[in-house]
Amino acid sequence: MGLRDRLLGWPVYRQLTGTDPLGRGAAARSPRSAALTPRTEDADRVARSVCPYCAVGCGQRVFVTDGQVTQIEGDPDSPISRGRLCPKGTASRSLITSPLRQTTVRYRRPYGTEWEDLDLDTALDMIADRVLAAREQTWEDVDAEGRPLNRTLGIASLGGATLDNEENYLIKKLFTAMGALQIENQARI
Amino acid sequence: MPPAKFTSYYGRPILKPPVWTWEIAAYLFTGGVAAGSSLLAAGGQLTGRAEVRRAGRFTALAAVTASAGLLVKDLGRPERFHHMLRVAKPTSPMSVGTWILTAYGPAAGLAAVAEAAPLLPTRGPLGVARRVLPPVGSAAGLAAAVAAPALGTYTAVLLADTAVPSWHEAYADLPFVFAGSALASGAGVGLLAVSPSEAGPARRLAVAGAGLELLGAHRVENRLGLLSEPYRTGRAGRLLRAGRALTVAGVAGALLGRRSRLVSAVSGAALLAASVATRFGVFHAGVASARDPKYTVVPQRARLDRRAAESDR
Amino acid sequence: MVDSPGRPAASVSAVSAADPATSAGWVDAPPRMGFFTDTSVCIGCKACEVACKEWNGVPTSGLDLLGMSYDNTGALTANSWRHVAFVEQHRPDGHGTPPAGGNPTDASASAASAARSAGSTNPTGTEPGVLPGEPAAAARMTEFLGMPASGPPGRTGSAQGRSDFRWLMMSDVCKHCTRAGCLDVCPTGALFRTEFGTVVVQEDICNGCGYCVSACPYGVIDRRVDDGRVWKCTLCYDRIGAGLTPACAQACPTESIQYGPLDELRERAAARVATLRERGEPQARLYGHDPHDGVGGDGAFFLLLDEPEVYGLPPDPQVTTRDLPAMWRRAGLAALAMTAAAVGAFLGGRR
Amino acid sequence: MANADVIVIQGSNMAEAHPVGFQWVMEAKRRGAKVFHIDPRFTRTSAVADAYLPIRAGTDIALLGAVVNYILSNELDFREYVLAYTNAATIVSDDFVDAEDADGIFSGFDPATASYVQDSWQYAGHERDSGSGLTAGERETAAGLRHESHGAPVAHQVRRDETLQHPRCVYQILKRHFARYTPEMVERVCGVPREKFLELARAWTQNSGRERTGCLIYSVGWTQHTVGVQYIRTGAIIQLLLGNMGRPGGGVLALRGHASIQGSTDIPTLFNLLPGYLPMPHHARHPDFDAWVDSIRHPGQKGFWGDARAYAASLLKAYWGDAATEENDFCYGHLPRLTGDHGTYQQVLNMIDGKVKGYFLLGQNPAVGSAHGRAQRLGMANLDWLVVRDLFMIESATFWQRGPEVATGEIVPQECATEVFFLPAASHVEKEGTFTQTQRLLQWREKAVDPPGDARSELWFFYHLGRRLRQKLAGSTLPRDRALLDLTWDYPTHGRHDEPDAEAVLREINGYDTTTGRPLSAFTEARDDGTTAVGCWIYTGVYADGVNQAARRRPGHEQDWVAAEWGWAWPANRRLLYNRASADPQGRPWSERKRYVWWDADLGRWTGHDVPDFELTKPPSYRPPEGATGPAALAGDDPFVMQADGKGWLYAPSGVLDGPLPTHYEPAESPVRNPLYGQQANPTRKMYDHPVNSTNPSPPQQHDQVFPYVFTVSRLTEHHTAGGMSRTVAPLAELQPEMFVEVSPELAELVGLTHLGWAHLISARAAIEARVLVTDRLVPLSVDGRVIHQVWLPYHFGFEGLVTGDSANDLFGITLDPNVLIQESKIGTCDVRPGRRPTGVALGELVQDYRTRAGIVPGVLPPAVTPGVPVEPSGSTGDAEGNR
Repeated sequence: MGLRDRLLGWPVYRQLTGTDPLGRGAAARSPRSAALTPRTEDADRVARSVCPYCAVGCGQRVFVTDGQVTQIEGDPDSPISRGRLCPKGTASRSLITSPLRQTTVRYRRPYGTEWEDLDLDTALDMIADRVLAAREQTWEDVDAEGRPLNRTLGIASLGGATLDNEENYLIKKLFTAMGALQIENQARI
Repeated sequence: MPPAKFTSYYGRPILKPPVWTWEIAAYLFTGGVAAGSSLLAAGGQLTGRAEVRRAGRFTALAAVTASAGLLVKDLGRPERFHHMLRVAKPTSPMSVGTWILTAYGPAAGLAAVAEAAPLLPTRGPLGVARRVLPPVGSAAGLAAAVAAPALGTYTAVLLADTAVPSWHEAYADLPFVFAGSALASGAGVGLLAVSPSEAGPARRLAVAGAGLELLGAHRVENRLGLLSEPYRTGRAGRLLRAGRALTVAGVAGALLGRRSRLVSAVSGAALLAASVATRFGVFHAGVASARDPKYTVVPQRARLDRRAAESDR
Repeated sequence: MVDSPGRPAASVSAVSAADPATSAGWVDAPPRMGFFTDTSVCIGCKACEVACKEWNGVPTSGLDLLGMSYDNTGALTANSWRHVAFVEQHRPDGHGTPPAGGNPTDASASAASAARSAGSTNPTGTEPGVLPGEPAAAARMTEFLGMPASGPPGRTGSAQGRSDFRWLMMSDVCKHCTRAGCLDVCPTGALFRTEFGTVVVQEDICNGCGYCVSACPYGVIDRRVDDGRVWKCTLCYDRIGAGLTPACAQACPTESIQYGPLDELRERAAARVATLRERGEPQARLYGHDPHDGVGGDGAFFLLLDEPEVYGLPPDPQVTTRDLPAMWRRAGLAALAMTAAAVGAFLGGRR
Repeated sequence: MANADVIVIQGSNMAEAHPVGFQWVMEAKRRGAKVFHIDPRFTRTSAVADAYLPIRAGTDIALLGAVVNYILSNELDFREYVLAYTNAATIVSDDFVDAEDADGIFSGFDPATASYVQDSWQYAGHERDSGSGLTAGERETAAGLRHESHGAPVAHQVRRDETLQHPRCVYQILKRHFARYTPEMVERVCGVPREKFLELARAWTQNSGRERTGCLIYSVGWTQHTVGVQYIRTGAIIQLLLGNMGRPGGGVLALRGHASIQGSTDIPTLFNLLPGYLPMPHHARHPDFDAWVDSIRHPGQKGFWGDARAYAASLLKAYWGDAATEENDFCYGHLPRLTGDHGTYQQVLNMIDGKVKGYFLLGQNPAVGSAHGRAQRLGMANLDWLVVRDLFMIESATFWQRGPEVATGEIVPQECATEVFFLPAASHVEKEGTFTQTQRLLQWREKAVDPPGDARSELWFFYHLGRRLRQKLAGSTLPRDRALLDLTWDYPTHGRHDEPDAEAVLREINGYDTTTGRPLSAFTEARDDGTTAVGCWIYTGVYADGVNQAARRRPGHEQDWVAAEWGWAWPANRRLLYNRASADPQGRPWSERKRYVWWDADLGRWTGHDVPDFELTKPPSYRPPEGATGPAALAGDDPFVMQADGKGWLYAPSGVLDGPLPTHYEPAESPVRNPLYGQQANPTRKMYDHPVNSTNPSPPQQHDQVFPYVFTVSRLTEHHTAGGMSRTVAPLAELQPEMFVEVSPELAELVGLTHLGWAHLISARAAIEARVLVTDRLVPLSVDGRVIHQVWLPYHFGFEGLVTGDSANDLFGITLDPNVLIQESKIGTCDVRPGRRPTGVALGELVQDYRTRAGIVPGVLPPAVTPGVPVEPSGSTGDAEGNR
C-alpha cells in the first residue's frame, strides 16, 4: 500500500473529505468490515438435514466448506419448523465438532483399569466372534414341550431413538436372523 | 435521605462499571501534574524565573511520559495504541484528549529537552542545536502552556461523558475540581523543587488551585442528590476527605512556612498527595455509582415521575 | 421512555431523530433494520443465545449455577450477546407465602431466592462480566410494580392462594441506539454505524480502551479478558448484508425475536400492545420504541410486561453525549479559570 | 394445531421439551385460542399458557375423568358425532362388572396372575369370541403396542341403542363409571381447586363441536406411569365425546422426545414386534405361520388388518428372499420365539443374574437414562462383553471406571470382567437416512461430510457385522445358522469405507415386486404369494415410483398448510389420521371453518386438503353386505378404519389390559391412599421380583411416611435426555450447568433447605444430591385434608461430560405399565434432607437404613391387590396361556 493509498484510507482524511465528518459511520469502516460476507455464502455445499434431538423433526441446513461443517441452521423451507430451531438444534454444529467427541475405537479388556486403543477392523472381528460364542453358549432350540424357540437370550441390545429407519431395519433384521430377540430401544423408556 | 425503594434484576448492576483500573486514576493525576507544571514553566519562562521554568518543564515531560505509559498500559490491546490516531472525533473526549496529548506531548518534550542546551558542546552540529534550542524551547514551552489547560480539564469530560451516574451528573463541576487539582499539583511541584524565594507564584497558584478544587468538590459532594452519596461514602469518601485535608494542610503550610525550604517542600508534597487522593476518590466514586443499580434506577425513575407530573399539569 | 398505563409518554421534543445511517455519512442507505423482541411470547428456551454463539463464534461464558431462576448466563457480556432474563414474580395482593429457610427479606419465597441469587457470579472470561448484586434490591424484583390489576385469566386463586404467579422471560440484546454513547465515545472508530443503522464493533480496529463500556447506558458492552477487545451484538452485520436474518431471530421458535425494517417493526409492535391490552394484559408496554427518548429510540426494542428495571433495563436511559456540548463549555470555562489563575499567580507577585 | 380453539397441555412441558413445535401453540394463541397447562410444576409452558392448574403427579385420570363426567352430566357431548363415529350406542355384555361397583377392580380379574380375563368386557353377544381371554401373556409381551397401528379385534356386527338410553350401552356405562369424578373429587384427589377445574372444563367444552375444535397434547408425562395407557385413553374419550378426533385443530397429539422414536417403533428395535407392528411370534400361541397370521388378522374381522397375511408374507420374503417360499411358510421357522417378557428391564435383571453374555448399546445411555441406574450399572458390570456405539464417552461406557458404584465399592475395576468395546458413531450429518418424527412423517437427511476417524454409521456397523457373521458361518450345517445364511444381505456399498446404500435399504422397507423389482406404491399391493417383498408394510409408498418420497422438500411457503409435498407420512402420506371424521356422516364438512376432507358427490370420491383416510370411492351411504369382512365390512360412515368396528372406542372391550375404562389408581409409590377405590394402585402393573428391585411402601402399607415426599422428573430445554448430546456441548452445558432440585418454599422451610444450597434425596434404591432451587413454581397441594409436597428434578445429569451431577433416575425402582411395559419414571416417593449426601460405604448404609426403617425386604413386592378389596374367584374362564 502506497503512502497515497494510506492517506486515502486514513479515516481522518475520509472524515475531512467525505460525508461523515464526525467519523462515526462511513469514514470509520475498516476494509475488513467492508469486505464482510456471511461464511455460509462461501459454502461448497449445503446438505438438507433433520435435527437429531427431539421428534418434532425440524429441518436443518448443513453448510460445508473444505469438508468441514461451518454452520448448521434451520431450514426455512420446512413446513414443520419454518427455519426455527431450539437451543439444542441450534447447537448441532457444536455437537458434531465438540472436542469431547470420540473418534477412535477404545477397548477395555476384562479386569482392565484403563482404556486401550484398538483397530476398528479387529474390534469388529472380535465382536463377531463374541456374538457367535454367546449364541452358541446360550442357544435355545426348543422349549420343554419341544416347540421351536430358535433363539438366544444371551445377547441383548438397547438402541437410542436417534437411529435412522434404515439402520433400525438392518439391526432388527440381523438380530432376528441371529435369533437374538432381546432388542429394545428408547421407546420403552 | 430515606432508603431508596427500587427494584432491579437480582440486585445486579444495570450498567457495566468502568473496566479502567488504577492506571486511569493515576493518569488523571499525572495529566494534571503535566498541565500544572507546563503552566508553571511558562510563567517562569515569561517572568524570568529559570528555576521555576526548569522544574516545570522537567516535571511536565516526566508527567506526560508517565501519562502516555499509563494510557497505553490500560488498553486491552496495548500494541494497537496507534489506532487512537485513526479518527478525530469531537464526540469522543478520549479522541480529543489523544489529539491534545499529541499536540502537548512533543511541545512539552521539546521544552524540556531545550533545558539541556547549556550542556551541549559549542561547536559542530550540536553547537547549532545549543544555539537553536533555547528559542525553540521557549516556543515549545508556550505551546505546551497553551495546550495545558485543555489537558488539565478534558479529563473531567472524559469521566463525565459516560453513563456512570455520579460522573455524568457531576459534569458541571468536575472540570473545576480537575482544573484546581491540576493547578495545585503544579504548585506542589513548584514548592518542592524551587527555593522559597522563587516560589511565590507557586504559593499563589496553590491557593487558587485549592480554592477551585475545594469549591468544585463541595458542589460534587452535595449538589447531586442521591448521586453525591458515592462521593461521601466508602473508599471514595475516605480518599476525598483525605484529599481535602491534605489540600488545606498544603496551602496552609505553603503560606505559613514560606521561609522554610523544608516546610515548603512538605507542603508541596501534601498538595501532590492531595491531588492523587482527589483523583482516585473521584474515580472510585464513579465506579461505586455504576456498581449499584440504585444509582441508575432511582434518579431515572425520579426523572420519569417529574416528567409525568409536568405533563399532567 | 416507557409509556406505562396512567403515565403518558414523555414530553416529545420537536425535533425527530434523523436517520442514523444518513447522519453517519451513508449515502442511499438501505432502510434501518432492527429487532422487536416481544417478551409476551418468549418461552425462555435460549435458542437465541446459542444461535448467536454458533454463528459468531462466541466463547463459553461460565459453568456456574446462578440460581437466578433459569438464568445461568447472568447478563449481556462480551461472551453472551443475547441474554434471556427470567423473573419469578409473585403479586402483592395478599397471597403471601411463608418465607424459605433463612429468608433475609421476609417477603415471598421468590424474593428470598432472588436475594440469595444476588450473590452468585459466573466466570465469564470477561470484564466487568457478571457482577454480584444487592440482595435487598434483588428481593424487591419479585414484587409487581404496576398498578394492582386483575391477573391474566386463570391466574388467580388456588388451594394456597399461590397460583397468582408470573414467570417473565425476556431475551435482552444490544439496543443499537439511534444515539449510541458507545459509538460516540469510541476513540478509534472501531465502533461504527453501519448502513443499516446498526452499531458494530470492528474487531480489527478495537484496541480495548474500554471507554464504550462506561458509556453504554444499558450496560451491554463488555471486554474479553484474554483478548482485550470489547464485543457485543453486531445484529449479524455479515448476514444482514447478504439479506439473511440475524441468527437469533432466525432460530427463535415463537417469533419473540422479530427482525425487519424498524418502521415496520414499530407498527407491528404498536398493534401487538393494543391486542394484548384488549385481552386483559394491561401491563403490556413498549420499551425503546420512542424516537424521542433519551437515546433517540432503540434499533432493538421490546414489548415488556412490567417495568423495565425488573428485567435489568434502565427506566429512562439517556445518551451521555447529549450533554457533551455543555460539558465542553464547562471544561472550557475551567480551562480559562486555570489560565487566569496561572496568569494571576505570576502577575500577582509583581504588584 | 394452529387451527385449534382450545389447547390442553397435560403431561407435557411442551414449551421446554419441544420449543419449535410449540410455535404452533403460540400461533393458535395469537389467533385467539385458549391454552391450558396442567402440570405438577409451573413450567415455561405454564408461563405462556392462559391458565395453569397445579396437579398432584399421577392423578391425571381423576382430573380427566371429571371432564368426562362434566361433559356427560351436562350433555355437552357432540351428539351427532358421538352417535355416528363412536361406540357410545353399543351394548356391552351383561357379565361386565364395573370397577365402580367392585372397589376398583373390573370383572374378570385373576388374582393368581394379577391380570384380567376380558370375556365379560365384551360387547353383548361377543363374550365368547372377541376377548383374548386371560391377558397375562399379553402383558408379558407388551402386546398392546401392536395396537399402535390398528385396534383390537371385534368379531361381527354389534347391538346398538341409538337413543343411548339402554343401561348397558357404552354411553350409560361411561356415565356411571365417571359419576363420582366430580369437581369436589378433583380437589380432593388432584389438589386442583374446583373453580380452576371448572374453568378448564368449560373452556374445553365450549370450544368443541361443529364450529370449533380443541387439541390435547401429552408426552412422557403421561406414558411413564403404571397406568400410562389409560391416561391417554381418558384423553381420547374426551376428544371423542367432544368430536375432536380426525378434525383439524383437534386430536390427541403425542410429543415424542427423540428424533426417530416413532420410527423405532414402526420399524421396531423392540423385542415383541416386527416391522409394521406385526407381533413377534410366541412359542405357544403361534406354532405355525397360519396361526401367527390369523392371530393378527382375526378371520372375519372388519377393517384393513384383514390383509395381514400379505404383510407378513412380504416381510419374511424381504428377510429371507429366495429361501422364503410359500411351501416353507416363507421361512417362518427362522423367526425366534417369545416365551414371555424379554423387555429391557427384564434383560437388566437377567444381566445381574449372569444370564446375558453380550450387550449392544446403540446411542443409548441406560446408566443415566433408564430407571434404577444402579441396577443398570450392576447389570453391565456382570456381562462378558459390552459394545457401546456413541458420539461421546458416556456413563454407560465408563461405569466400570468412574461410576457411583466404584465409589461405594460395589464395582471394583480389577474384579469387573466386562469387556468393553467403545466404537465411535457417525453423527446425523455424517450419514444419510430417514427419521420418522412425532407425526409419522419420514424425512430424508442428506449426508454433509464423512464421519471422522473410526466413526461409522449403524448401517455400516451392522451391515459389516452381519457380513462377517455370515462369512464365519459360511460352511455351517447347523439348523440354527440357516436364518443368518439365508438372509438377504447384499446391499450395495460405496465410498472409502464401503458404506451401505441407505436408499437401497429404504427401497426394501418400501417393498418391491420380486419378479420385476418394481417398488410398490401402496400397501394394498402387497401379496401373500411371495411375489412381493416388503420390509415394513406401513411404509409402503415412501419409495413409490422408485423415487425417495421422504426426500421431497417443496418449500412450505409454496404449499397449502397441510404441506403434503414435504417428506412422506405413513400411512400413504396421510397427515391427519381418521380424517374421514372431519366430515359428517353424509360426507359434508361439519362446518366451513373446520373443512378438511369431504365427499365430492360429482366426482364420486373423497377429496380435501389431505389424503383422505378412507377408501377413496366408498360413498358415505355405503353399507356392508351381510357377512362382509376386511375393509369391505366398513360402512361409509365408519371413519376409524383401523378399529375393528370402524368406531372410536369410548369403551375398549379388549386391547387394553388394565380395564375397558380408565380408572384412577394411585402411582405405585404414593403417599396418598386412593380416595376413590379400595384398590390402591393398578392391580395389573408389571412388577419385578428381584433382590435389586424394591418399592417404597404406599398406604395402606405401613411405614409409608418414611418416604413422605413425591418427586417427579423431566427435561429442561437446554439438555437432551441422559445428557450425552448436551452435557458434552459447551453452549448447552453452560446454560444449565448443574444438577438441581426444585422445591417449594414450604418444603424448604420444613426440611431446612436454602436456595443454592445442597439437598439429598433418598429412595429405597439410591440417595442422590443436588443444588436447591427454592421456587414458587412448586406449590404444596391440599389433598384429602393433607398437604402433599412435590419436588422436581431434571434427569439429564451423570458423571461424564462438561457438566456433571447425580442422576435422578437412580431414585426410581422398576414398575411398569402392563400394556406397553414402560416404566413408571415420572413419579416416586422419597425423603429430602439438607446438605450433601454421604460418599463411599456410608452412602450404601444410608439407603439401607431407610430400607430397614421402611420395612422393605428387597425383592418382596407389595401386593397387587390391596388387602381388603374383594376379588371374585378366578379361573372360571380363560385358559392358562390366554390362548384362543
